[in-house]
Amino acid sequence: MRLHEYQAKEIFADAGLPVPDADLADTVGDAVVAAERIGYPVAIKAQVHVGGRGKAGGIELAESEEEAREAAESILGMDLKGYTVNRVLVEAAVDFVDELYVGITMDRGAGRPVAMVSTRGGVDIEEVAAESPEDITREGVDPAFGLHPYQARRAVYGAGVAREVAHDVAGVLTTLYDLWNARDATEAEINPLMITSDEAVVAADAVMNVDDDALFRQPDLEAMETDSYEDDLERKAGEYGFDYVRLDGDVGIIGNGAGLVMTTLDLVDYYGGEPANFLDIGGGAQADRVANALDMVFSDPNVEAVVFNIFGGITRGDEVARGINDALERFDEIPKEVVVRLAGTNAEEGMEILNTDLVEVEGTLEDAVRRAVENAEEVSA
Amino acid sequence: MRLHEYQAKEIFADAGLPVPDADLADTVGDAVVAAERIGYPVAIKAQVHVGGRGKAGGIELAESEEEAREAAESILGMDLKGYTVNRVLVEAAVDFVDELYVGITMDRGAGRPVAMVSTRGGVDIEEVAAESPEDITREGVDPAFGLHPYQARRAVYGAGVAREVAHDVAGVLTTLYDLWNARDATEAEINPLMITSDEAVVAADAVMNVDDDALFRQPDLEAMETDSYEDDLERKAGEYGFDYVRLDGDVGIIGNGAGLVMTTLDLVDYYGGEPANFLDIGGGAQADRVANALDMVFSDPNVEAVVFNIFGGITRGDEVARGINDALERFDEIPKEVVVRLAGTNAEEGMEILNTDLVEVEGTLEDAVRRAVENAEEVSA
Amino acid sequence: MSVFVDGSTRVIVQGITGGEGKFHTEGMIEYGTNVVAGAVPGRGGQEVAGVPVYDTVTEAAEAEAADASVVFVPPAFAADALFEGLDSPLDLVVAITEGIPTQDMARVNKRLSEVDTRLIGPNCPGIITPGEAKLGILPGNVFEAGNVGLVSRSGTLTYQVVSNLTDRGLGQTTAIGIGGDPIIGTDFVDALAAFEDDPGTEAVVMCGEIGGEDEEQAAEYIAEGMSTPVVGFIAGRTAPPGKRMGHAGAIVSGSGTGTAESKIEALGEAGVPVGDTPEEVADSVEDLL
Amino acid sequence: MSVFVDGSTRVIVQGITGGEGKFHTEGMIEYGTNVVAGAVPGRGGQEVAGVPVYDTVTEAAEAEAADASVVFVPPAFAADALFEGLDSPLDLVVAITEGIPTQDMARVNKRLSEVDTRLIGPNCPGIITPGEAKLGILPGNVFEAGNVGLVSRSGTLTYQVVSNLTDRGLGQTTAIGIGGDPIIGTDFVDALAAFEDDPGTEAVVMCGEIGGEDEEQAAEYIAEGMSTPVVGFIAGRTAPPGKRMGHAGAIVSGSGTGTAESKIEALGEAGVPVGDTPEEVADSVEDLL
Repeated sequence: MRLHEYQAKEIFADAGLPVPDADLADTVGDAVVAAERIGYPVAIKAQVHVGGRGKAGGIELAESEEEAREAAESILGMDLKGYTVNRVLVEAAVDFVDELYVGITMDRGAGRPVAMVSTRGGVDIEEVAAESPEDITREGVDPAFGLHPYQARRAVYGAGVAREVAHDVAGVLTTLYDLWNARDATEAEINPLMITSDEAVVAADAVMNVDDDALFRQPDLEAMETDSYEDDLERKAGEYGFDYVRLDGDVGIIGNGAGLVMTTLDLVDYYGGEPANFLDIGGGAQADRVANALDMVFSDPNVEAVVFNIFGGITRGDEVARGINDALERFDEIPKEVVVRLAGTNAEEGMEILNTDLVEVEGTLEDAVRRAVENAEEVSA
Repeated sequence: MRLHEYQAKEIFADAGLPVPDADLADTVGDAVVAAERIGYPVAIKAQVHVGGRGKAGGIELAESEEEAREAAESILGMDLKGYTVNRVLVEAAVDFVDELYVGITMDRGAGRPVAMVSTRGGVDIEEVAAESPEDITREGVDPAFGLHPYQARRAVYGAGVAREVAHDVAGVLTTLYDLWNARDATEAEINPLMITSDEAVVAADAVMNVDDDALFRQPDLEAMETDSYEDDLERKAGEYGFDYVRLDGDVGIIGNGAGLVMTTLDLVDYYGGEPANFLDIGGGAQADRVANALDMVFSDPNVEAVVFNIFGGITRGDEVARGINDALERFDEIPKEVVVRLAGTNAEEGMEILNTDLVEVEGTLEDAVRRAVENAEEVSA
Repeated sequence: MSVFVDGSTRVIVQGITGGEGKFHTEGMIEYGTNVVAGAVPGRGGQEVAGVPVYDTVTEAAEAEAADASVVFVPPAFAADALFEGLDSPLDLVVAITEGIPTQDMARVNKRLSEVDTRLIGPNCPGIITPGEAKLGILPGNVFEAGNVGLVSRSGTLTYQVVSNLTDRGLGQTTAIGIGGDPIIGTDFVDALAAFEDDPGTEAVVMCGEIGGEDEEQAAEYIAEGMSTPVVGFIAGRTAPPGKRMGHAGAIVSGSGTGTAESKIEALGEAGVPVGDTPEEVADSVEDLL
Repeated sequence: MSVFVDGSTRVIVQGITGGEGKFHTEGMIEYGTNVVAGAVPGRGGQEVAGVPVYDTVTEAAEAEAADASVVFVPPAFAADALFEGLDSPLDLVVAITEGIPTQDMARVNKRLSEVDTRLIGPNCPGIITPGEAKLGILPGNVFEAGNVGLVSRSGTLTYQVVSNLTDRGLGQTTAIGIGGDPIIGTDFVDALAAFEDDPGTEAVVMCGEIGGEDEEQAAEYIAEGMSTPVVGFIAGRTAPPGKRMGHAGAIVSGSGTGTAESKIEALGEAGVPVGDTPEEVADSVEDLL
């Protein structure tokens, strides 16, 4: 789960991290009121989950009421890489002399957290990591102990942070780790962490992504509003409880198990088709889950053909077959041709049960994918 | 630092541990008011740092207002093993079917905390530990992780706690560890942890001792009133910042460094004398510390002779000598004969500086102790 | 021959009284697995699927001389169950549970570095030595005893690839689902090393997927002179960057690491044939044997 | 010969800018110790007692090729300083600081089990190899080079016993104050083993005191066949149970463990002569050599 900047900043501020004075606004009027209260200059920042908001026009600086109004008018309601901006954060602009990067994430290779500091803040840190990794100092964290203060200092001094602000920056890093740890974050970043001319540190931006698997013990975060779904279909998948990713192709794909569904996508591509989505219905296959999955792919206007590939371990082929029959019988006319392949537990029973008036049946994964790719080509032709 | 039962119970209750309804009272009237509010039966318990309070008459049960008054009258103001009882805890008496022991302490040999559970609660646990150690289950705790829930369960089931209450008792142990850890305790114990007929658990007593070296980060505990000094001399030593222990003999002992002072005590005993105290003035030896130390031993009416033994490392013999001179020159008559032995840094200069009208000087530890023992014998003779 | 488990492995089921635990315990017993005990706090003295239940893993392990456990404990309590398994006299803990918070697994990972017990998973289908024992939820009927070792980050993809092998009579020594999470116990290198040491394993199939660098490390291990031949498969060639493909571990980061291309290339450089389809994997294995 | 430190030991002082740190750094340098750097956050680039200061121990250790540190950091920050020392390329960390919370030391102790670096202390006077180097606050003029090893839980008692030795011309290889706290790094057994391995050490004096079971463990180690002869001394024979005698570690528990009697008896059974007075200790050493 990805928090908005304003949400992350609230959490950061509660933990004692220095954030600029700011108000959230969802109308131009409120934005101007906020700017007047805070005093100019202010930054007006679109609250959507898009990287490079600044370059895309989602952040503007305002020196006066008029500029604040103009900025809010231009940003509120704008479309930013597919997201509609419904809210802006109006924030005191920081007069900085230096920009740092500090962040905590999970080092997957080492299987432990890592704390990072760089004096190259304010730019895309992944680019820095790729081009000059030596510009980022890293401290692996023993999660049983947490980030030791000496590690924070070593990272900060090692990165070449000015000695005058090093103590405060190390303190920010320690607090950020504690927050990351306490809130089950996957990432917690401040980029840039601004250094002002009077040697204060200010978190000018704030990123916090939270482990979905840990939301059960972060009820206040779970309750936060987010718009991390890119479109209505992904939102719908979230409601259905599916792992779903929308792609650009026309072959709808339903399967069980992430690896097998990915493989099905790859085979669609291998046989010359274009996958329209990744949809993992998971273990088990009650009729309503099957129906929901079909509803998902049929709802995608790009989909021209569907392949339904189940390898039963826990999932039983006969149950899936009944679910498919039930779901498709509800249609007067089945929207798109569905090719079904069942294997594993009770697959043979399933094949017999399947109503071949409603679906096409194939015996192997390869054949099923090829058939679906052909179906899609026929429709497009 | 040793907390009173009522203080420990407040802390336990704040952490969610189940403690009986109780009020603190320092007059008989208040005790009766408390008993009436709580309802009978109540236990009326002396709040002094004495083991075996019950046997010594410091705890009484009251079934009525009259009994409560009588109990409060008998306990308030009583002398309990040298302590005057100024306060009682009036507490709802728990109707129990079973008594357990749960505790956390530092396992010095292993250098890590240990959690302990026993079904032999309500008795002196050190006796149980000495006589049938197998009756106490122990879980060594990795302090980086803390007490894992499974360890609490393993200790509880391993001790043979009834399955019906095992979950709750394990929860108490986990909370107790967290408290022990968060409050820098050296010991945290509940003995007995009572099990009621309806399978509730109640902390009928509460012990919490806190690491003196950690009080700097436990300001609320440091601010708590205690009477852990056995007498006025020990309280005085605390104010002076000395490590001081009062003993029964008549040879007053002042020295620097715990091991050397202990050795001086041992030598007094070895040469047939009886040490009156342990007093470590620590490193350095400003004149006022020397004066305070002499004041300490002179204030002990049992003291008949004094040995002042300094081996200078950081401490300089000349400074100590000046301190001794200054301190003793204030007296018209020096209360007890003081034998001084200086060794180590600047010892020779010190020996020269010492005013031999005021003190006796010896060259070795053994001679100094022998002389002091003789002095004490002469006075007693 | 086999790796990690065989017919003599004495198995505890942690969480045996839950729906999944009970169901799969029955499945494991039916397959012939030597399930000797269950462990569920507060349920000591009961019996499930004919197996005695103990309150703690330590008690179960000692009473029944067990040497492995399978964990079906729900995610919120799973890390504690893993710590418990790792602190008991067991050689192997297999964690089936899906959805354990990653930070919990980082702590478990730290503990793993201190003990000798092996962890497989979490979020994995388990491990099976066909005809001898299965620890987990794998459908036993897909597998057949033979001389091919298999290690995979995925569940159903494993079944798919195994069925392509079995259909041609290419049986398996042991198949290991190592799990799709970002932090897991046994990784590809561990499994490859074990298969290399197993005289019964004459070829190994390794099914990787996007995300992380485990496959690249495995390629390095193979290139350094692994004696047993390996055939590879990588799922997720068509996955777009930044999107999590089901598994928490299956994500191509925005900066381009963890891609299928990188993994396929690394394996290729190590001399590992990488199949474009599960059928091609079976083809390659057949060629090798 | 010597153990742990000698004239070539390159020493960092953690907390060199504090009053104690500066004072004793000067003392160490005056004694001839090879102090190469100080480490104090925010003080990098400064110089103290002619020695360059770095912001971190790692930086200091790398820049000056140091192999040991002495810690004078105040108690509230000392545990972090110890973690830092243990996480730097050093062989030895000597913690002089008194009053470190015991729970902090339990965490440090856990970390110690994971690293190869040796810790001496805390709450100790340090270690000295007479004529070569001293790391800590010991008064150098009391010591003299020779063939007796000394290990002690106490500070000034060490000086007393050493002076009894030196007065008779019994010099020392190395003297180690291991510290009086309940949880310490190097213990008696560690020190005895090191002295046993040192060809220059022909006898060892071990000064114990009440509290804990370190002396009993040392007696066990000696009884198992330590080749170098040992003479013992135990302070606190007259200490009453339940009273803390200065050192946090020096307390006879109410249940009777940690008594001087138990320690003297254990050493006696191991064939170790235990002196009633420091003079007797020197007598025994003289007899042995």
